[in-house]
Amino acid sequence: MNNARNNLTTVKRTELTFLEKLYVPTLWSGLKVTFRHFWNTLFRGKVVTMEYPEQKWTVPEGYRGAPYLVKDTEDRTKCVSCQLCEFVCPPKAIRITPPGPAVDPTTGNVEKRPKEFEINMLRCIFCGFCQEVCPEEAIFLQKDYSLTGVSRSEMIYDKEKLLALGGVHRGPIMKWKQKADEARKQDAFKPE
Amino acid sequence: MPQEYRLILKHADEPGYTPDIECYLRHGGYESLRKALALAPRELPDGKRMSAQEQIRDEVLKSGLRGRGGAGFSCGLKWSFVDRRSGKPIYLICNADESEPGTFKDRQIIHKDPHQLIEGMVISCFANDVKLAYIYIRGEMPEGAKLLNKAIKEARARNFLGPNILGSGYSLEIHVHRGAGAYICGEETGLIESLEGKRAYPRIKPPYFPAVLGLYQCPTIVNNVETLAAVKHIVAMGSGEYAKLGTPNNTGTRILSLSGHVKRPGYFEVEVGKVTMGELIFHENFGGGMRDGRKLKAIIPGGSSSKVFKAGETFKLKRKGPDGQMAAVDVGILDLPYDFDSLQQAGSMSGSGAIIVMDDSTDIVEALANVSEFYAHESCGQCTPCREGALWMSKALHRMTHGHGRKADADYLLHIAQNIQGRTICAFGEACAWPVLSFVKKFKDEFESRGAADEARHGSIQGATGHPTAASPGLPVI
Amino acid sequence: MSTPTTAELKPAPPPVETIRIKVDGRELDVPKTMPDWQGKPQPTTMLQACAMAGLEVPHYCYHPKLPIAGNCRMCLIEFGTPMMGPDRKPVLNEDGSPKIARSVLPYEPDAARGAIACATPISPGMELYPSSAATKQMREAVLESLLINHPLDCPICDQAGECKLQEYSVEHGQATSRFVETKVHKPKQVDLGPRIMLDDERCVLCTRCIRFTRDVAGDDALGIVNRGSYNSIAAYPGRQFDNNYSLNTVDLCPVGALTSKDFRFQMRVWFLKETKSLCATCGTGCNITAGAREEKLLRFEPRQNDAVNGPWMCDHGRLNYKWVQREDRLSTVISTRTGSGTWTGVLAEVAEVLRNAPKGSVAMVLSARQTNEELYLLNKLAVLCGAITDSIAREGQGDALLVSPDKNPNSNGVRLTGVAYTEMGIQIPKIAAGIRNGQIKTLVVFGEDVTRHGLEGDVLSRLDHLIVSDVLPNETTQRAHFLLPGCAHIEKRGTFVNVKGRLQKFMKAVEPKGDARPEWEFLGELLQLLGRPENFKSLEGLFNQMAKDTPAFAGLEWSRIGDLGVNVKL
Amino acid sequence: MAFIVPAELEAELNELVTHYPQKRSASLMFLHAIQEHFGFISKEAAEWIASKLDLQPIHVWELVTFYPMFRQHPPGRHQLKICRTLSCALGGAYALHEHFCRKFGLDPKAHGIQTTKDGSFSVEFVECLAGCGTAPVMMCNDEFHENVSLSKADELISKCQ
Repeated sequence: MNNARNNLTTVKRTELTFLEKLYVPTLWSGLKVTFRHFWNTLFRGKVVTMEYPEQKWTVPEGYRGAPYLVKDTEDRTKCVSCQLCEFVCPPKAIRITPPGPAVDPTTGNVEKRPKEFEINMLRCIFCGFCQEVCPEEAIFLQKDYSLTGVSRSEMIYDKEKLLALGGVHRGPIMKWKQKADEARKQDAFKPE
Repeated sequence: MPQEYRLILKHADEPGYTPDIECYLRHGGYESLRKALALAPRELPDGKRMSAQEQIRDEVLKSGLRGRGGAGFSCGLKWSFVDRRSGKPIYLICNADESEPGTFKDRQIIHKDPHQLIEGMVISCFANDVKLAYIYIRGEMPEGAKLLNKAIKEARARNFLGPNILGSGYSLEIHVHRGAGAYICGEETGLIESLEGKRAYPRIKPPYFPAVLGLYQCPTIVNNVETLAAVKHIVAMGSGEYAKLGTPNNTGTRILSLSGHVKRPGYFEVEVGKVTMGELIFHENFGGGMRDGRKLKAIIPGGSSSKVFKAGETFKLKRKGPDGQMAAVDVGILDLPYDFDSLQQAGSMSGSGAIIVMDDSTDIVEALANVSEFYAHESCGQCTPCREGALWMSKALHRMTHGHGRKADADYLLHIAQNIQGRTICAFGEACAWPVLSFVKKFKDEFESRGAADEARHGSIQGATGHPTAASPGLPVI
Repeated sequence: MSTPTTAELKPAPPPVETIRIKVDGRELDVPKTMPDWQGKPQPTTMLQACAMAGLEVPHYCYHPKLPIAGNCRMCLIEFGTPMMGPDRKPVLNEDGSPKIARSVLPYEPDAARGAIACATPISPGMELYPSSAATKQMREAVLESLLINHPLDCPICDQAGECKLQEYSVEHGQATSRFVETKVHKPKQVDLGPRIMLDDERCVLCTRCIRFTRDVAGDDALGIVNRGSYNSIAAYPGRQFDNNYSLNTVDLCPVGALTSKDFRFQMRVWFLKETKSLCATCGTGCNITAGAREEKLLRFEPRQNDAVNGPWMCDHGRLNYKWVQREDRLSTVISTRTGSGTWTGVLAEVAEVLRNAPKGSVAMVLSARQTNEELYLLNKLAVLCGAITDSIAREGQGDALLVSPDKNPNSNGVRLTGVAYTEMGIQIPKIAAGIRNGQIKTLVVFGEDVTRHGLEGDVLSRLDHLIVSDVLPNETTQRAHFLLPGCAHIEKRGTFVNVKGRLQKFMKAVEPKGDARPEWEFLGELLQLLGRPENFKSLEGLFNQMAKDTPAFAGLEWSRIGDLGVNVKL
Repeated sequence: MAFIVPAELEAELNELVTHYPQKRSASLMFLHAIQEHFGFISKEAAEWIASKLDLQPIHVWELVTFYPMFRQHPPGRHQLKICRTLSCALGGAYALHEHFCRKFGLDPKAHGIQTTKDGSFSVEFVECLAGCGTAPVMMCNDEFHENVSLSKADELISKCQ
């Protein structure tokens, strides 16, 4: 404790010089930027703004836009309602209603789908935790950044909307299908 | 000149020798039983009295008889562990579940001379105050079970069995119980569970040592067929005479089962330790050398669960030198005396006395895959390492023998096997791990080159194949 | 008599014989024997010794309340025993301490040999190494084996979050598996019985379920079929696993092989708010943990209390929670006289009625499902009004394990608080007669449908005032002039006394619906309106006050009851 | 289909029970006897045994599925069991198995039990039959055959037919 206190050093704030106190040079350097853009736009045709929303910005790779649900290449919802995203979501924007015990036997041994999946886009902070935590690669932050609506309830996206916006994920992971195929090939026990 | 010494199988292969009781009696049968029952209590110098039973037990201990089933544990010591104060009945079970691959000696005794086994059993039961004994015979020997049942009936008719045997006041019942195709029933606690009508799951020890908590939670003795037959001869000739056979600490005779690529496979009864491995394989009195002029490649010395020997191996054995001091001597594999201790010192075991010989045409990977499939099929599945590991090894070897090996598979197999041995409820863990450990360690180049060749052909694979031949053939689907 | 917690204060037990051992190098004296699953003394095991040293040995098949199986091999630990010379005397180190022989494989003296801690007894001088590198390696290997054929379907597995396979994999497992073969596939979604679903692929074959149902529940319904790696838990084809204790196997299952059909897929366990409560289905008073999310009850699980239910509870009690949040649940306070719908208004009216009621014109039927505190206040009210009180006995089928034939959770509370002295329901005919002959004009009913217990509709219609408090609608509540919506016990705090005289408290798991309030709250207000201001501000205060006034509870305080309750003198 | 155990068999079974201090022990012998008589263990048979020995049906079912000798489905009239373990494999058991399979039009790669369409033969690999010295060995129903060459195998088939 003592040691730490003895080690404290006081950093003195540097006094501003007379010129700096005038603020005029700083103002001037700022205006220089403004004038440069003014000049470039007016005479050299270099445009730095765009006419949104007619024109839209192309977002770079890895941009974190709105999270949507995806389907696999066989048109099945990838989400199995494990609720990890709901758990990890910092602003608590995700809300999942897990299903009852209804099973869809056509999908191998996946036994679970979300009955309802809602993301409150007003709460979402686009942090990407949901995508990172998802064990099924079922939710991705996509490039959508312009989310609008006329009411709060409209900004709560439900499962249908999220799936429609999310599209198809062409990733190679089809683990449930592989599991079912593997089981069918086995001698000793076959499902169905 | 090395030759057989026939004690137990003395008459078995004689022309005209039949398994019925008349024939057995003609050859001096049940004389040892009469002798045992007639033993009078002996006064000891310290004034204590030694009952007839104690005398027989003492004889068996002094004879140095070691169990012929696999572990080679002293029979007399095993009997001495039996809890005789519990007040519970003591049971004796004859382990005739001969299922170690390579072994077929008990079959000879049961089929050719069943009364010898019965006599040995009655004496052993008498010595241990057993009133009820079972012969647990493997299911695959229906003929043997019939013969034994017949023999028991005959013996009962002549009062060698049943109430008040030969007027001695001692009563005994023996029943034949048939297994149904499970190797694990050879493990004594697994056998006991099976005899109780359950799945043959070996019991945890402690606390379920058969000598204390065996069949129906009563003290129980489980002995191999050959061991019990030997008891008869110990009583007949006395422990001193018996101990003169064989070599010190490896007394008596043993029936060895020789199979594989030799000219003359078969069973041979020899004095323990008097014959070397090389003589067994090459001498004309025994194996007669390799088939088709091939060269020796590997020997499995004591049933498929024992560790394999590679041709040309040498071992450091402790031997008494000319000066009487113990010294380490280099012994080649063919000069290895076939006894319990030498094989153990050589890093393997004599197990059930089953020698499987492989010549240089043998694909060692295929051979191990065959053995591993056996153990994957026979694992009872009670405890984790063996349940999962046995099939895992079998799957990996199946993959290797089906053209999808990897160079790394040698270490992969060692890794699995090392995690099984010593971690399971019963010795099956070792039984399934040892072949893999020894085959892979001693023939590592073959495993690696095969894997490397496959990789060169396919590129490195990640679990490409299934296991299309189920490791449990005929496994029921429910 | 000043300390009623007598059951806890037994005379000091005789000194126990101990064994000195070392755990991870630390010397420790442990008792020579410890109770086994049935409570009989057995030699202390390595696992128990490690627990005493504060080290948890991971395990799957071992359960303190089940016979030992020793099949999972997860609890393997390295150990050493004092070395013995040929003269059977301990070999000593140079410093005079006994030399320890580490357990090694007999045929490979460099490799450590483990012993299963769950079944191996300790011996004097033994050293246990539950944290050694060899022990760690054994655990890693067993976990690898368990995981190679596991489906790894945690995202859809209900056990995720409370799964021992997950927990141990993180704690003791290795990051990667070498397994490259195909997995063994086994039956999934096996319908074992009306309440249980089985997934054989997830099963680690610890056989806890088999041992439980065979040795505890006495219904030998489960077994293992097939062999080796294909071993699968199963009931006999066509036979239902449906005994009244079957759901305990779901709790016992260390993985997600056995799941409750009722709770399956309803909610991930990490979202559940867990509350210590009691089962109110019968007089046994099994301790439970209630799981709820956002005021929705989702499951009951037993909470271990060896004085009452051990770690078990019956299926009937476990599933007996759905009525609490039924749609038609009473949630509005009603006075049919003025049509008032507020607590202040209705309570004032009720107070008015009771104040003006002549002595002997009031009767009360109070349920043995109310808490002690409520019964205490109601009894006070009864004394104030000079009312005749009684309760309703509820007899049913019991069993040898946990289910009590007394279907009231608090019959003893009714007796101890003085609502009914001996036989419950003995006064009901007297009350009926009183109403018929016009002597009784006001009836207060708490938590019972009296029309089914001797006070039929035509009797009730003779009353001037019928004051009813209940949770669910019934004929009595329909006839009520004043309806005071109460709470199920899971929605409030309080205490019950079970059939064996154990006083146990319970906590509030969910909020009541609508206007419904804990009865003790509005009863306190009612007494105040009747000019008997009470001192308590909280349930704790109320309990402490009751304990002072009630001989059976003398000396008790809320803070001293503890989670497992105390015995009181009946 | 009603499951009826003939009186003689039942008497034999009743005698078996007396061999053991505990009834349950007889279950393996019961299964053998029932299988010998009916050819396989049906569900009804398992239930019958269970009730006879005061057991739960699952106890019997545990055994039927554990011990490979017990069948849940009727096998062929002649059951050929070929030992596939090491000594026999070295002695040519795989060729023998393949020979049988080709003869009967069965899959030579399958190790488990396969029955011909007409139900006359079933072929399967079994583990060690304890006849390693006379490899390859096999069993035809309860008969043990040693040194089974391919020609000997053909003889065996024709004898069965």
